[in-house]
Amino acid sequence: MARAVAIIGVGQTKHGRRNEVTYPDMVREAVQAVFAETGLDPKDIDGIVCGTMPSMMEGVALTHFYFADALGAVGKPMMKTETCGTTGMSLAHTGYYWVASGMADLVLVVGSEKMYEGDSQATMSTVMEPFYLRPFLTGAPGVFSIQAQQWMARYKIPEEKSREAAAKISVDHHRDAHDNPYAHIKVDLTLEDVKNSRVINYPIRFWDVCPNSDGACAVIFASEDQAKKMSLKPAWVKGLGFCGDEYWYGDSDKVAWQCAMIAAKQAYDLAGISNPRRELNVAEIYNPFTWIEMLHYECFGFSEPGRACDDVLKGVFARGGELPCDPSGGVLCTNPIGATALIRVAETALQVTGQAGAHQIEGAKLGLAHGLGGVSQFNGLMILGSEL
Amino acid sequence: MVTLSRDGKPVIKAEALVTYELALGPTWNRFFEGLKEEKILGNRCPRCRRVLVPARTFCPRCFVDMGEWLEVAQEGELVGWSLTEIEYFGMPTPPPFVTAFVTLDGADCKFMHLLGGIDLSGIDVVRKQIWNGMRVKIVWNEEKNGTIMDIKYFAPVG
Amino acid sequence: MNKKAAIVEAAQSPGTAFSENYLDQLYRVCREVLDKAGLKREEIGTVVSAASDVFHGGVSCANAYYWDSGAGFLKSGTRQDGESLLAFQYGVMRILTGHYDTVLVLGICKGSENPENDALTHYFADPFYQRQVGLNETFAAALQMRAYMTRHRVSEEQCAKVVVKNLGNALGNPYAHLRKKVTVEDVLNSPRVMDPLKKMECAPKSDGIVAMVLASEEKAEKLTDKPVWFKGFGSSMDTFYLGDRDLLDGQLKNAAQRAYRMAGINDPGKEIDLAEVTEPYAFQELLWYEGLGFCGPGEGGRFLDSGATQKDGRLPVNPSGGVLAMNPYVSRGLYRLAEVVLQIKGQAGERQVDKKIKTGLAHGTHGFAGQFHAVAVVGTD
Amino acid sequence: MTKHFKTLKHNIWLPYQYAVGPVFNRFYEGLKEEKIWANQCPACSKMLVPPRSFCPHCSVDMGEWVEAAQEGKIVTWMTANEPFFGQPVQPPLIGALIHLDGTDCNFLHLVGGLDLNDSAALKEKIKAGSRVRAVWRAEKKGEMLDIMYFQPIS
Repeated sequence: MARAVAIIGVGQTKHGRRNEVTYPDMVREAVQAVFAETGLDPKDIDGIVCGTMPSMMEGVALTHFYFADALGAVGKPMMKTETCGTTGMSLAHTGYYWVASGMADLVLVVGSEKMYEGDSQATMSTVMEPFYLRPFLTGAPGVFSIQAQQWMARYKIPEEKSREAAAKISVDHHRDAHDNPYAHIKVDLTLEDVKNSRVINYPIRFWDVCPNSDGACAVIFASEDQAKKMSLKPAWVKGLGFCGDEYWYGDSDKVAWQCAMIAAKQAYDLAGISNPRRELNVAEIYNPFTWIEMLHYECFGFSEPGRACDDVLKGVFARGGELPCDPSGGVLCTNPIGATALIRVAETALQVTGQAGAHQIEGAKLGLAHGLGGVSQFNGLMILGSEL
Repeated sequence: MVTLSRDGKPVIKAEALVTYELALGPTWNRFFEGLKEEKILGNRCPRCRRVLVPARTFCPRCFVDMGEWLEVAQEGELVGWSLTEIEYFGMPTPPPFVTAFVTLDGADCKFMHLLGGIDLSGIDVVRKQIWNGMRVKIVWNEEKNGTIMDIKYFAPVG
Repeated sequence: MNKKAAIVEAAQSPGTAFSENYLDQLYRVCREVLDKAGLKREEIGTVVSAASDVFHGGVSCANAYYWDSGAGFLKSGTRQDGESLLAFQYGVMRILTGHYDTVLVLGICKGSENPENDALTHYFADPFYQRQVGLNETFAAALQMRAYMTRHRVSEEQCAKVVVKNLGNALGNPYAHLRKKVTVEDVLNSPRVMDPLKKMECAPKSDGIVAMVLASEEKAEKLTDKPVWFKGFGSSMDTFYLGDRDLLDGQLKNAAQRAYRMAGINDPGKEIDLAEVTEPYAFQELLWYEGLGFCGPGEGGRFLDSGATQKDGRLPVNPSGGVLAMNPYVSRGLYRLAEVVLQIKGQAGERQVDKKIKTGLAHGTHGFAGQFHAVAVVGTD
Repeated sequence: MTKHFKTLKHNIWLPYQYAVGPVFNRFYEGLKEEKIWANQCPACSKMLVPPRSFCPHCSVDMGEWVEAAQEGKIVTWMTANEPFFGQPVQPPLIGALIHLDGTDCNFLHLVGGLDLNDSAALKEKIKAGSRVRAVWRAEKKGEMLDIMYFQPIS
């Protein structure tokens, strides 16, 4: 395998409605946080990777020009990675490969989004081409509601049961978010609150859906030499995977979802994981919708096909359960899209290095971070561990 | 000019409008010509034998040119649907509407359009009228422009 | 870990507006490069593409839309936004780690589907300051050209000669968008759209899809008897606001030095045999000669006059016709590299230069007045 | 231009609401009072205009606010002769980088207040080093064009 690579520090902004600062200033907040955390400064950095959602979302095209100063990128090599919702994970992959290839020793990776500056639903409809799909697919909830229905139909999951499990996920995550100082939405909900909330796209209701957030996340990737030189707790990259489906939403099976399964297998193979449910201690699943989180439990081998609801209801994935998922509150509580999957990576790094604070999963040594994107089309993963 | 956002912070409001012009190419062209004649055209991959609709130039999996063109059925099975009631900026289809995800008889992929001919006044009303697994058929608009909206919608059969 | 990476094959589409659907055209170029390399789609390890959402027909999340056409079904992949040479860098990175033995690298832009490039570059500007003053790429380039003329006494004739050279070279390039014989007078008499820039000194808006197969050393030697080896890469970013920068002493020097250091090049003027540079505005080719170290500061005009960069010169620059002859905005950097590869392989047809090319350089730039530069060095050993 | 093949035209039409933040907000407030604010980097001492929240060179928070001079000299300029997308005013127009006295960067704005069709006069008055002074719009909106343009002074 390639050179060993570690994450040696992460920085996040406070996520939420951030109309009080300009976009570059918000990006800089995350950059300053990771420099404060690691004791490094811009002159130590060999390269910078940044990314967001499409320019249509930002209202500024090719934002790396605009953010150059805020990133401390002046005079530095840069890359800009964007793959839709998976952007944050693809950013982490770029940072990883830059270091693993030997072309850089310290790479700063930054993902960001200011969703209150644009119109996320209107932007999402521009992801659909105008010949065929654009008039029918209404942003992410429409896409995912259809996927959720297919999943329930395939495995004959009673609607009531999946509703109950989805509601439990929502209640748990929103409670967990209280322990995450950076989370956006922190509320105390009951199962009834979720089940009686407004329908967005059936069966998905208001509390099954992630919010719009402003926020940024910064992560520093380091070579083995650099990581060992610094007195920081490194989270080692043990494996990574990425896989993409056809663009045409009707072409592939979104239930026994090959692109999710293949991406996971790539990561597990590199990390030497054969039984993810037993070997992983924590996972940060990209869960913009409660049902989609359950679908991923199955595709990633945490649950048998069609059995994720049962496992959720048994508490397998709750804090204190067998494999806690999204102890940070996940995407369901915080969603600055271009940063979202990178936050999954950052949170996993905090967990496996024992630095997650109030939402720490005790003894976590091996964790999985996930990103989802495209027209429910891309899955990307990164496995992080406390040991080289 | 600076105005205040809903939470009282200074913001600059703006709208961006840019126009793009996309080449249809022969495959979309033939598919849309078919719609004008009330035909749904698909084509078959010579390697994996799947029938894809709308018709394609190449098979995404086998990465070879598609083969024989054929007309697929105008009836099929509803496999997913979604009711949209909330309007957002610049939405191409005014709500409420139901998006239908349908396997047309004889096709090896799913096709997407609207579902109509039903009462759309709220999710509870809609749920009583449609369900996954039900049969639906294509209803055509009288006036054809060679676009995807030449199809009016899918309607329940019977 | 793989020690080396090579470009095995390259394929490109022509710059004139093509009537085919963009996805189909991308599929054809991918097919062509895979067939040339003798690879099936299934055999490609990973796909690294470059595209930009605003320069992408108004379909955002570009990589989602073209995933199938780019041979991506059930593959690992990623996308670079902006400068397409970065997709090459990333492809090389993926090979060097040993995770993949082959990478398909794509640069994608169908300019004929987009509004004027400057309607889009206007959105590079921040909404608070530069956008309110109307800044776009040509606006910024015109300011840069005037500064160049003022400080270094570069003449309008020298700038016009770049157009004469490059469009003349394009006559031998069947893929070029603009192919015509022009004189210095033609250029100087073309409308002064954004003075001092004349219309003919500004690159057109072109279609252009380019694909390359990269491979590890072991694999490359199986796939081709003429591998073109990766030797060095460098990039550098400048400050955002135009007024904060010295427009004539930008980041190209930094980017080039990084690439030269990696490639072990000490005297680029002597060791580089051929270069393809990104010159969306004629005078920039002269300025980039300086940044690349082909001549000293302020000497770009005289370097051109010396004839060194002509097709039969000591250091031919843009024998393909460059970006002035063809400007698929996003993929233009990767086109430069594809042209260098063809020259090194001796497969450049009518535009093949009349000497052996051992080491070639490809340059890409994006942003106002060259805010960002990338330089790739490749060669026969 | 009409194409010889079939195409589909479509619009991307999207709304934005850009957060201004305290620095630009104060700068815009200054424009309303016919003041051009700048601020200084505590590390490199550079005086930057418009003011910033942080120094692009040193990455540190900016320090003291100072009113910049409304006069300076032209560093470089261009003339737009045809209409273009996003034009601030109807062309012909002159865009310029102007070095305001006492600052350490160049300020992007327009040059005007003279007959733009009189090329001899332009050649005479618009040069690198020509002195210019800000001319204010009567009705202020708190935006860049509250300064109408910079006019050459003899």
